[in-house]
Amino acid sequence: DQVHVFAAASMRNALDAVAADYMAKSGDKVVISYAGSNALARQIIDGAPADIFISANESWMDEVEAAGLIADNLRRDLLQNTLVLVAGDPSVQGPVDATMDLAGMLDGGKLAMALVESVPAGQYGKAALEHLGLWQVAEPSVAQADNVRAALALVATGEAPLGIVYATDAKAEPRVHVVGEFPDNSYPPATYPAALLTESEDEGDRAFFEALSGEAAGAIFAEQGFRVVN
Amino acid sequence: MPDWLTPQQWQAVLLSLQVSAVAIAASLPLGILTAHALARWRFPGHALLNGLVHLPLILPPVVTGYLLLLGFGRRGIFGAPLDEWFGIVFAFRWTGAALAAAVMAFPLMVRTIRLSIEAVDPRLEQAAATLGASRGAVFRTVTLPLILPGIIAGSIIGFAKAMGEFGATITFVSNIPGQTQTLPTAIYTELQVPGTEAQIARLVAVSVIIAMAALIASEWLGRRLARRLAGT
Amino acid sequence: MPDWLTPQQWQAVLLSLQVSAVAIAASLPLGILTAHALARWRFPGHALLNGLVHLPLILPPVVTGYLLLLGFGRRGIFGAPLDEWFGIVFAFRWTGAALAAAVMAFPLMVRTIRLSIEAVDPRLEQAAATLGASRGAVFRTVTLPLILPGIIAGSIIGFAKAMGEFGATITFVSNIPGQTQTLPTAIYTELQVPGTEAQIARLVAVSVIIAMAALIASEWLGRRLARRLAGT
Amino acid sequence: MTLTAVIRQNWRGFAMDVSFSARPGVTALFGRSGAGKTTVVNAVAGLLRPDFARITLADLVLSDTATQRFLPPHRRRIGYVFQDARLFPHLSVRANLDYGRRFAPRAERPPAARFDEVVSLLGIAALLDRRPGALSGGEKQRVALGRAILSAPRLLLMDEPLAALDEARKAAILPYLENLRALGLPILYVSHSLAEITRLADHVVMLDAGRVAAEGPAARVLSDPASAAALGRETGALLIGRFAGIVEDGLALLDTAAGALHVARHDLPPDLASGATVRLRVLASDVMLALDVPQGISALNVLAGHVDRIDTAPDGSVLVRLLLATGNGTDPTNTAPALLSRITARSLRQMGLRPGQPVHAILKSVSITDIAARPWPGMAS
Amino acid sequence: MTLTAVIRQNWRGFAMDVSFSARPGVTALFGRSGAGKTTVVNAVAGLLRPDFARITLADLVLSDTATQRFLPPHRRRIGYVFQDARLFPHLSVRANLDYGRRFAPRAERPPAARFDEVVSLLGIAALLDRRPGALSGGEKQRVALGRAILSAPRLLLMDEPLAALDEARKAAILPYLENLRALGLPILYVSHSLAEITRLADHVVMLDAGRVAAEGPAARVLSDPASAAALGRETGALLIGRFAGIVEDGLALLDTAAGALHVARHDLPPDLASGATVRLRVLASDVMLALDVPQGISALNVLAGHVDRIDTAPDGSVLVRLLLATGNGTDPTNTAPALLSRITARSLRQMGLRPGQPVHAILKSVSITDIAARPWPGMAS
Ligand SMILES: Nc1ncnc2c1ncn2[C@@H]1O[C@H](COP(=O)(O)OP(=O)(O)OP(=O)(O)O)[C@@H](O)[C@H]1O
Ligand SMILES: Nc1ncnc2c1ncn2[C@@H]1O[C@H](COP(=O)(O)OP(=O)(O)OP(=O)(O)O)[C@@H](O)[C@H]1O
Ligand code: MOO
Ligand SMILES: [Mg+2]
Ligand SMILES: [Mg+2]
Repeated sequence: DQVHVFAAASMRNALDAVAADYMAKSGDKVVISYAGSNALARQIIDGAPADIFISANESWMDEVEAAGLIADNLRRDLLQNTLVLVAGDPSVQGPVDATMDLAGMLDGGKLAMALVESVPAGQYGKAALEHLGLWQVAEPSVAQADNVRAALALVATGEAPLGIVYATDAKAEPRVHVVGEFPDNSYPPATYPAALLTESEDEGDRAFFEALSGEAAGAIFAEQGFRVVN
Repeated sequence: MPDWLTPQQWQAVLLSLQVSAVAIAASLPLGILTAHALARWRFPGHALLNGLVHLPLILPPVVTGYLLLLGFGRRGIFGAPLDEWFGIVFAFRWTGAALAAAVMAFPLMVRTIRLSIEAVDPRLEQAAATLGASRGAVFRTVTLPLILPGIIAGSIIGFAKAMGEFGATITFVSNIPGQTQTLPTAIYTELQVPGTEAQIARLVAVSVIIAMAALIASEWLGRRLARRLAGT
Repeated sequence: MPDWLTPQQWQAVLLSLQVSAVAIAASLPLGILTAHALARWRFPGHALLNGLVHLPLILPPVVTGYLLLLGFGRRGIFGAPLDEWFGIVFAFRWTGAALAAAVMAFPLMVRTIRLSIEAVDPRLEQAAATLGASRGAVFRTVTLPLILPGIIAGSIIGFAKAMGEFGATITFVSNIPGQTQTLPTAIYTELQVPGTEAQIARLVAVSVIIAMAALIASEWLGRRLARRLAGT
Repeated sequence: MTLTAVIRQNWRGFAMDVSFSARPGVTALFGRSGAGKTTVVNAVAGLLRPDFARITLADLVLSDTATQRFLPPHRRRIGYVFQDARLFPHLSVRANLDYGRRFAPRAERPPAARFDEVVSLLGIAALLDRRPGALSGGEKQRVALGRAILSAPRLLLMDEPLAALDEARKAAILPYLENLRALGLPILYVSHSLAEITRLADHVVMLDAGRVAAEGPAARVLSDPASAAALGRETGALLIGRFAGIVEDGLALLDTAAGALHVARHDLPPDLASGATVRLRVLASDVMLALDVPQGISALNVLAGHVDRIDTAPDGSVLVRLLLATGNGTDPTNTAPALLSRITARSLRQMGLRPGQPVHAILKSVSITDIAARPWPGMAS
Repeated sequence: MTLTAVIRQNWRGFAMDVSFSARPGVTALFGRSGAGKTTVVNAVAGLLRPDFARITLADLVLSDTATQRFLPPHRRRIGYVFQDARLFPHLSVRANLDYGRRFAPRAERPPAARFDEVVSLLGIAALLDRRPGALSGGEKQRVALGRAILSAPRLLLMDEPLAALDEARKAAILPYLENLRALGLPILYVSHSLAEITRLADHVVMLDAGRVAAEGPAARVLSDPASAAALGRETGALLIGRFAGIVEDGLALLDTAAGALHVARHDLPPDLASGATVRLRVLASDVMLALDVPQGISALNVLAGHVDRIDTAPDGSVLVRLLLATGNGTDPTNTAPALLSRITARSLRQMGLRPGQPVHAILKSVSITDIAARPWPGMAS
């Protein structure tokens, strides 16, 4: 009767809209738990009553899959996000590429990112900077936040002049502006895989899972700044 | 209910109240017992018990949450037998949120109560013993009434902590609206996406109002008790 | 140092110790003052102060972290003038981590100390006054020594909390290895990636050992003080 | 039911080594401040575990360090009036008084009438609904006394229970404590006041710096010229007699082994039965000596006897012990009745007193102030 | 420096309304348990803010509810010996004794020799390095006494400071307290013990249920037959005289307005100067009456006088007030010397006493037990 979705917290705005739209159309009820992908994955492995899992990265989805909790062939890459460089000061302009004068733009300030070893946005950001040959310059100045949203807040409050966040986040924060997108090839695709879990028992679960890849959902995701896979 | 919170958020407020109240009420007897043991008994393992009680304070809440998941999750070493034999399930239920809140509030409660037990003049307990009161009776009739202010203080600080508890809860029982989504996890959800400052402010205001009400009530109670003890 | 922790992790351990110790030492005087005001003075705004002190307990730590950022960040309402006039900067410094730890530990410290002030027999303070001691002298020479066990208990519980504090710290000063990366942040970082259970266990073990040592030391001190007061 | 106690305890600067026994009736612990009185009482109560102790009540072992037996305080059934009152601050005066009741065996619980009696005797009826916090010093002490008495104890320990009370209140309570002796329990009574001890004690244990300096029946220890140093101005003798009845104008007649004595009627309990045993304390300084029977003086009591012994005190005063000619009264202790008289060396010389000389002792009736009327278990055996 | 106090306080079940003043010297607050003594002392100390109070020391206002002035306790410079000792548990005995010193003005701080003197007088030298927790009741009280005295106060408040002490210790401390009078401060002294009050008090305020029942110079209040009801057996008279010197064999001679009196030498302070003023209390029950001068008795003191007044007490005993024939001594108060004698109604009848009749009072020298030798500020004005 109810669809239980465990979803990465950063998807909240988009996924809430998708779910509201779906519920209005189908009459089914969708209940979404937002938390860090890592916490959700561990909970699912421990037997959480989730029907659908949407992770912000591949590795935690891999863990869940390894635990044998994904229904056959029902894992798919749902969305991709774009990594952008943001600044609080509107005069900061750039192309975001290997020629960028990162040190000059920082001017002794910090570069806000999500945790570079553990949170996907941070990992992608680090990969991108490495690819552009800027990591050496950036590393001493990186301030790693708990999550993308916190990194964004550091820029929004003027604490850090620059930050690396997802395009989806930058879009919703009026106090920052996008300096530029990182080149697509500079980091691995920031993919959000979704999976129908073995826990799911009825058609409703499956219907919502399919709806996530549907057109209506795709429109909403795109509007929020995501790139829809397929 | 005013519509400046969504129904789901109101639900989280009510659940938080329920979870915190149940967590404190249910753990209070054990808290008093533990405080008494730590304050007045000498036994091997005293330091160990003391350490164990403080553990949730020392560890990052998320770690406590994971340990709870390992211990009291559906497949946990205590969780599985509890479910099988008594049908008690914590995993992903509000009871689990209460367990997490209780565990996190426990060290605060015990510390506070213990301090007030240590402040009880042992000569009064001796007087009670000479009048025929057994250890248990002394505790019930003398120690317990005298530490009432400490118990109230401990419960309130525990309640406040339970109302604010987030890391262990979301890690242990996740953030399921209507079932395990408490006020702090609701705030967390808002915090994850930009542009939700107003919502967050409202939720925080509700938190603060509830906690202030509890604090004022406890101050009032405490002052009444103090006046009674002074005899005037 | 054994190599079962990376050098960076050892650094986090040391930084955690430093941050917690400084946080408690620096906030203790204010904590004692606040506890005394709440316990013994009647003034308008009593309830407000009490509420304010408890706020970090009630709010999810992340919210406290954001509020700190707003207040004590480089552009914060207190942060900006502090920087400009005194050159005191908290943002992205270990001092900021200490501030966050102090704020989070404050309610626990104050509650504990306040309770022990309330347990001091006011008749002893009266006796000191008749002997010529002013309010301040009474506090210094009678109240303060008598609440030493409470101050120790409050400091230890505050220290333990500071050692475990994570949410407010990472939000306020983020996670800069060698500058603001504390033990709990290190643990949190490990928690984010799969397959790091062994590392996490080691870090947790270090946490627990430090906290246990502090607890045992405080128990020992407390017992010594109690014996002195009993006069035997 | 006899209490026996051997207690040894060493603290820095204080060593205790005492051994005594207390039969039913009142055993007074008497000694200077710091002599160890409270320590003894605490050991008996089980609040202190001394280095060495063997304490028994009848055949019940209370403490025995040799066999490691130690009956916990709450199973000793003691009523302990503490030197500091130790009232329960959270309970009303009434609840304090009732506290011990609920723990007493049902059959032994004092009836409600007893409660009312104790309350009115102690003058605390108006305080019943108050909390102890703001009681006066004496009020606290009275409530503590009532609390111990109402707990139906098998053993009463009283540590200076009347020290904080005024004379009038003491005078009202003392007869009541006397009556407690009828319960047949051993009562350990700590006091600095010789008047109280004379009044109440059957047996006296004098403590000095942690040791027993003198021990024995009250009449002997207190009348012993050897105790004079410890008692100072309070030295005197105990006489035992029977109440013979009221003569007119407020005078009562007592038959003692030394002859008839007149005392003020109001010094005796109002409901004293004719023939009741009575004892009285006559201070050495209240006894004058005369060679002939004096005439026309206001003193009604002149007893004949002879000088037994003359001691000169270090301070130069003289203590004369008289053995009295036996009258028609009987002393249950069957010892010759004696009196002590303290006189000056000049009087001694002027009167030319020497042992064996016949002499008259002159007592003002009203100077016989300490009179105890009561059953006499301690003396009977 | 005079203390004046008007205090009104209402509590449920207790109403206080007193007004009195205390000049330099000792003013005794005397009254039954619960009469309000501690309440008065607390109001003077500033620990209680009564409903109404006007309390001044010389021209310094301590409390005045009318003008809302209230000097905080620490600026009153009082030395308060509490009924409960209230020692600081975290400080050693030495530090307790020293506590007040540091707050006293530098010039008034008692010198080290004073400290040693007080310590040895109180017998607490062995306790200096201990903490108060495990002291005996009397030891605590002695330390509290020392602590107050050593704080260099301008006003001493003592709430039953000697209640927990044995007679010997009291006897040692009393002369010292007497000497404190030489400091010229007002001392408020609460006690139940008439002996202490006789010894120390210049002025007596008798409290009864929150009111002043009698107030005045000690000699008058304590010798007043009207006080007999309150004093009971302790009724007596005060005589004032001069120390005339030592006669042989341990006797001293005092010149009083009523004639020469012999007292035991050891009852007087050892270093008493010839001519020093001395006062002594003679209990009514210690005075025998004789129509003729008796012969061959051990009493050395026989004073001539005549019956002034005869009162029959409610208990049937008779209180006779004698006016003594004036001897060669002088009484600084210039009132005719009087004695009280308590006799039985039978003696009254047998002797046929009536007012105006000549009579002899017989006092055993050694029964004059309360002797105070000291400067006499209270009586001088
Ligand atoms: N726990 C203890 N440690 C060290 N000394 C102690 C302890 N308890 C009592 N004493 C000492 O033992 C002695 C006897 O104490 P106790 O209380 O028995 O005296 P007491 O006879 O009751 O005196 P008081 O009449 O003053 O109450 C005192 O000198 C006291 O200081
Ligand atoms: N705060 C208070 N509230 C109500 N009643 C009080 C308060 N303080 C004292 N009393 C009452 O006032 C009366 C006088 O008390 P106080 O302590 O002055 O007596 P006291 O003369 O010192 O007696 P004691 O000799 O027993 O110490 C007592 O009946 C007491 O119970
Ligand atoms: O869900 Mo996340 O917020 O980037 O892990
Ligand atoms: Mg004692
Ligand atoms: Mg009093």
